[in-house]
Amino acid sequence: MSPAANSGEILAVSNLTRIFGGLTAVRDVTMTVQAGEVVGLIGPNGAGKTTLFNMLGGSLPPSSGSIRFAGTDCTGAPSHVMGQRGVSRTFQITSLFPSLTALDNVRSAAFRTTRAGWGAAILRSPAYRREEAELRRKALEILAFCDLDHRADTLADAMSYGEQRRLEIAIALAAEPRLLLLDEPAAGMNPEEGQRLVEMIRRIRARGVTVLLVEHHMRVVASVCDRLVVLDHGVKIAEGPPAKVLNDPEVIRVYLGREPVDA
Amino acid sequence: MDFTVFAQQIANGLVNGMAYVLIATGLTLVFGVLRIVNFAHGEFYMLGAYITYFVGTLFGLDYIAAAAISAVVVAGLGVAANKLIFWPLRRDHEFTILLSSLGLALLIANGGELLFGADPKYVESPFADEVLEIGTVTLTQQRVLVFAAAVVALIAVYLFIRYSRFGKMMRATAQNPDGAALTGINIGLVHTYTFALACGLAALSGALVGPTVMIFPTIGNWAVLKGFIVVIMGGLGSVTGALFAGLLLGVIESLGGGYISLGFMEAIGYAMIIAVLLWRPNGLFSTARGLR
Amino acid sequence: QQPPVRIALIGPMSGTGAFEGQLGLEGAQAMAAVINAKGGVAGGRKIELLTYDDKGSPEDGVSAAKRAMEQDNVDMIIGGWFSAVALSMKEVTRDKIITVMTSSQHPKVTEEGHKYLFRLNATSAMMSEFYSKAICDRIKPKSIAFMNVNDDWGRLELDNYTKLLTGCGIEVKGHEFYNRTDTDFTTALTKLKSLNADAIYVAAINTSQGATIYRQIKQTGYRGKVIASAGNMNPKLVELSGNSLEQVYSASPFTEDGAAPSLKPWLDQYRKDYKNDPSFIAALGAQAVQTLAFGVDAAGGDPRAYDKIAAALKSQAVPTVMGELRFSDKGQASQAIHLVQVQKKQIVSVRD
Amino acid sequence: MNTNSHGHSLGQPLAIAGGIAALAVLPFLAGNAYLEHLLVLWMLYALLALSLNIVIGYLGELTFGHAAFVGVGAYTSAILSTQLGLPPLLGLPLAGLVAAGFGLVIGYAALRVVGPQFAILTLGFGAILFTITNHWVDLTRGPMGITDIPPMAIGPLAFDSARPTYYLVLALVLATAYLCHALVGSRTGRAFLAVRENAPLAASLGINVFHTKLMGFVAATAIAGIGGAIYAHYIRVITPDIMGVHNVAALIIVVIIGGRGTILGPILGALVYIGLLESLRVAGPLRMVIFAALLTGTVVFLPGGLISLWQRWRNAHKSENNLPATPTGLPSTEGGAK
Amino acid sequence: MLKVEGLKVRYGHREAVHNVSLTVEDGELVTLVGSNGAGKTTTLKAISALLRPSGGTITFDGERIDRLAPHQVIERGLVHVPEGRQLFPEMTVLEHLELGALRGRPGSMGFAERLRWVYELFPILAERRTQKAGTMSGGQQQLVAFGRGLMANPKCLMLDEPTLGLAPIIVDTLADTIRNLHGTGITILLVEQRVDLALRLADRAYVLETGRVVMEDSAQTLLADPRIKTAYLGL
Ligand SMILES: Nc1ncnc2c1ncn2[C@@H]1O[C@H](COP(=O)(O)OP(=O)(O)OP(=O)(O)O)[C@@H](O)[C@H]1O
Ligand SMILES: Nc1ncnc2c1ncn2[C@@H]1O[C@H](COP(=O)(O)OP(=O)(O)OP(=O)(O)O)[C@@H](O)[C@H]1O
Ligand SMILES: [Mg+2]
Ligand SMILES: [Mg+2]
Repeated sequence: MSPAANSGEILAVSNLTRIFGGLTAVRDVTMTVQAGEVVGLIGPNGAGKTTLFNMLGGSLPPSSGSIRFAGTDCTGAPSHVMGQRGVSRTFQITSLFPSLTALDNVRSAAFRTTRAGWGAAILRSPAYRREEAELRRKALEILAFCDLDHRADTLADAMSYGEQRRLEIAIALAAEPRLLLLDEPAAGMNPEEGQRLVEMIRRIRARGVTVLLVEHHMRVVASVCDRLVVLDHGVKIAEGPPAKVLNDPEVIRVYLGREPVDA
Repeated sequence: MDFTVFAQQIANGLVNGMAYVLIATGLTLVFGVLRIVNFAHGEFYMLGAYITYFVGTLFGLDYIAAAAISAVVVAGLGVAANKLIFWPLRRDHEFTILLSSLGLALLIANGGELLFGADPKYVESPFADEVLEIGTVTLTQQRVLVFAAAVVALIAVYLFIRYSRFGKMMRATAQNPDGAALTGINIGLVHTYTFALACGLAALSGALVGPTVMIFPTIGNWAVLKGFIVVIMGGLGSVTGALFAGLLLGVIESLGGGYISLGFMEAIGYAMIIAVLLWRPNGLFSTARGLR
Repeated sequence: QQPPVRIALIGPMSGTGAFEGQLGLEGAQAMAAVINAKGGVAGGRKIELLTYDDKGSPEDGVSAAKRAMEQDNVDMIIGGWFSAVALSMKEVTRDKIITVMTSSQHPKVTEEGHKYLFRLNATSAMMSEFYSKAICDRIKPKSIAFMNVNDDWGRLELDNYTKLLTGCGIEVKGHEFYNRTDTDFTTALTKLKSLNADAIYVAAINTSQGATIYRQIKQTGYRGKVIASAGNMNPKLVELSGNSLEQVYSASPFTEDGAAPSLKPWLDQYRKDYKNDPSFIAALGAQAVQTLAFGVDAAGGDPRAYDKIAAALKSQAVPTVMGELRFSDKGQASQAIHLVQVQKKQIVSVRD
Repeated sequence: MNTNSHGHSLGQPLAIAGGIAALAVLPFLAGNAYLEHLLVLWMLYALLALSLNIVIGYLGELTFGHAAFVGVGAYTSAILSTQLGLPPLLGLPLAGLVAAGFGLVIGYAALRVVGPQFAILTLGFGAILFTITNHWVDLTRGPMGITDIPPMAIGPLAFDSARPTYYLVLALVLATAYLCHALVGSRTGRAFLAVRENAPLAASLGINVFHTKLMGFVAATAIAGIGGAIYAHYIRVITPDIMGVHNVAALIIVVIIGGRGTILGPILGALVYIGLLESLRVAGPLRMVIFAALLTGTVVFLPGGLISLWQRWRNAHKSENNLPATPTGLPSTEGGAK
Repeated sequence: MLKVEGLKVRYGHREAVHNVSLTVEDGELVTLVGSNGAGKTTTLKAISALLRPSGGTITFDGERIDRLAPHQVIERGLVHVPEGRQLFPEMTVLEHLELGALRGRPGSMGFAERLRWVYELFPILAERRTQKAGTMSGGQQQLVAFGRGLMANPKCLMLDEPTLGLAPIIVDTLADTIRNLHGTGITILLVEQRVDLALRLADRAYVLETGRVVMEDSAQTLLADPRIKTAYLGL
């Protein structure tokens, strides 16, 4: 599928608010994402990025506001419903299936796109055999895509931090999402690995997947995002193409400090 | 309904409930801090009662002294059990640890049967048959003692966990053992003390409850189940929760047994737990896991 | 040396009934020792007792019986202390092997009259017929309430005594059933106390439950009479109950001051070997061994001549520690029952 | 545990065929009826443990209520055959169905919570079922239990002795093992494992955690019910004790000591459980003490269950391997206070 | 000050660190560079006694520490700020800082003073002192972990990816803090994936690949090394 084929608005968030006790973590955020876009979501620590992701992924109900995904209202829909509809995510705090191998992690993640269940497996139906073979091939391909093919038989638990981060992306990809939410995927990667991540996101996008990216590595953000949205204290303070947003004095003041974008 | 009977049943329930609380407190400590579902806890309760009995009959010590000695001895046994079994397994899966505690429970119960004999025994206490009339309510001194001693022990444990430095270390270890170790907490020591405290409390409850009933080597089974129910209903790791849950269970059982059906007394208790947990999945006094 | 006569003794050796099972085992062992010391049975064959644990559960009883018969190839079986175990065990052993059931009182055990099955204890009907007379004539409460264990036996007791005692004008004020696993009885006793009955009748098999109940009856402040169910008075119970059993009546086929010739050597042996005082349960164990030994002797010495043994037992009086025993055609023994009372912490028989 | 990443070598089918053949000739080697009876018990425990393993091993939840479902199955079939005269063969599927019905209702309520809370809820429901069985004397005969349960029969073939029963249960065990094998190799099974490993992540991938757990729980209870019914018709007597905590503990021991989350583990665990308890009879009064000591020792030295012995052996004999030695994947070389 | 010789660490049967030797002199800032899975974290965990080495020795201040328990290592002034934060989710920020000071060495600053200092460095910690750590954002948690480590008054600080999840502006603050700590004479062993930043801060660096030290040089030299540039900096 080419990006053009499914252009149009895939995600529309309006007046989204989330309050924790006395703290408003996300306040009145309105934004849209076009299909096939890569949008960066940046902002200082505690700005509300992860909270926004949690609401989009269905693991946290919003206090007010609404979420529309692919034309349907998804406000307050539970996590597995969002997953079924094609929103797939990685978590900021590493989250995988610890005592399964990398390969099984990815295969388990393909729940949404597989059909042959227990019954088919008992009967060993041809459809089941075909699907399993295909799944295995696809899982290995995704692992290779994430540079993890040599770790296919390693338990997720026994991987280093950086490897676990990549496995998370592999898991999210295996669900063949329409919208991929990446929460700091480059954390724990060195600049060179960051470059490879950029390549990877580009290829993901080329498959027709829309990406919403939270990231503090400016080089990654600047080189892959079509558009940036900046949050501060839960409020959207800027939005636009990276070149413009990253030179916005307010964004530099609250977020970038003096770190040069190309470092 | 007859008020005298009602008041008496409430009093019975409160005393029984307090015994549950005392058993549950040690259990909730071990669970809250060490994440160990310790099925052997009831066996430490049993040992507490038996050691009180033997110290009393063999050395002729009076009841109070015997109870104190038994608490200390059982605390030591708890430390040994931790050292041999629970500490080496601390990084293993919770089901593995659970099974090891099940094995230990079987070991102590059957070993106890062998050592102590299968015949029931009675822990003599000077308070056992002395009846107190409080208004229309009749209680033995021993039952009043169970209640009072439990209150004291609970307050002490609560203050210890809440305000002492060691309590803070226990809570930290409960929430993240690796993080605690890296903060400089001697988690081995925390394990040791927690077991000593929990088993000491178990023994104390055995020594206190002992004279109100008969003791035999399998009384631990009963104790640990009641303890678990109270722990879960109160909220894992919550001492306050255990207090309320235990008293509630005691009173509900007593009233259920008294006014609905004796045969279904336990089932009524269970029904209440089910209702509580469906209403508050983490128990009465809990927002999340961890020792409070 | 001739091969021993191998007898399986299946009883509750662990779990809640372990203490009672232990007593029965001791009684049987002491009797086997007495017999063996006199040269055994059938001119020189020793009695060998093999112990099996039924944990008080029918399933384990069945397994134990199977093992005894099929694996260990025993000659005869003593077993069935609890009615539930006895009832299911007899389905495995009936018509295959001589079996002496001991303490279970359930009428169904001997109802059908299997050809190799014998039961020693009096049925609840026989017991209650005797005991209710004593209650009506001697204890004479105006009203009574029942504290019974919730099983077939406890329910049967309630039915029997309600009928019999109402018959002699005693008012039945109510009853409570407690569970076999209960350890505390204050709730039930509080209810019973509030009925203000003249007497509370306690039907408890389990010694530790019994002792707790008797103590707690006093602890709740109840001042009326206490009546202990028939067949369930033993020295340990008296010891554990403190003063709360003082003057309490029960009925029992066994008394230490009985006149049977074989009683004395057995008592001596028992006191020598075990710390426990002999009790009714222990006497049943002894009686079971005596019955089997008598049968083997009477049948000419072959422990596998089941038909002969059965015929002998049903046709002759068997001398035992509790006097002469006669078996009905269905294998039910008739025992002489005595009224007993606890006086100064001793169980003494009350004779008019 | 990585149940579904067995190597696909030629050796495996051969080993399985060999194993089945060995199981098939076992009764002929037993020598006497009692040993055959033990074989039946082994298979019955294996069947029940396999069903419990679905919950403990694959869903990662601890249930203390499993024995209650065994009891429901046993009582269903026993009551149907003794009171309504239904042929036991019909009672068997009905027992599974009724147990599954109870499983559905209880699971629906209890699976809203997880971890120890779930365990206690199932304990509660189990205890209530026990109490009802114990007190509904008209239906269940209460504590006296149901006796004279007729043996199962298919036409002229009666399962009234150990040997035919052994083959019946063996067939069921093999079928259940195959069901479990198919499960872990399927999308459904992978969802089970995903839910066990990380429920929030599983949900984010579109897996309905609650439904998945409920499905596994109901399947497990159905098999437990069938196992219970066979037990009732074989032993021919049942009492409420079948639902008691002792049976709960026994089944949990069998699953974990064998190796949870594996197929061979529970079968092995059942063999060791039955075999050990039986052979320890020679120890007389020390029997249970030795058993408990062995149990505890095994857990301490083999935390992954007996099956991990095999895994260790395989790792030691495979050159440089990516899998860590312990099945939990935890380092065995951590330091700590002394 | 810190000397690691021939260190071997295994996970089960697999050795993850083979024969690593490194030294950190008194007052030095040394960085450990390597791609994912190279064994950096494993090395640090072995030093702080979270993992028990299967071979080699570790000495700190002339004393063997490879058989000690983690809390004993900390008592000697060697403090490890771990990867993945390792916080206590149900405890507040302030409680974390208190616990951090629990086993620390007594130093020039008292507890109150030290607390003020940490609050000054990261004002968000002061603002959120009563918030439970488990409810904080990723970056905020990272600061709690760092602050907790500082409260122990370390002689030698081991930092495992301290900038993980931090916004650029905070990364700056943190880099300044590390530089200042180094300036006050604290010895630092830094593991950092922002290799450029690490090399600019450090005096010396080791490069770790698949559990072995493959390069060792002054930080400036390595920063200019073309191999480093392509392999780690992506230039
Ligand atoms: N469960 C909660 N209870 C209370 N406060 C919370 C909770 N979750 C988040 N917060 C607060 O909400 C704010 C937003 O947090 P969020 O995790 O969304 O930040 P973020 O933008 O992802 O930051 P970072 O870049 O550090 O990950 C923070 O101040 C955090 O402390
Ligand atoms: N718990 C574990 N069990 C088994 N193997 C492990 C475990 N933790 C790490 N490993 C393995 O040890 C090796 C080194 O891991 P380590 O975490 O030290 O890498 P690292 O250099 O810190 O990588 P990263 O930059 O990704 O954090 C890796 O191959 C990893 O798979
Ligand atoms: Mg975040
Ligand atoms: Mg690392």
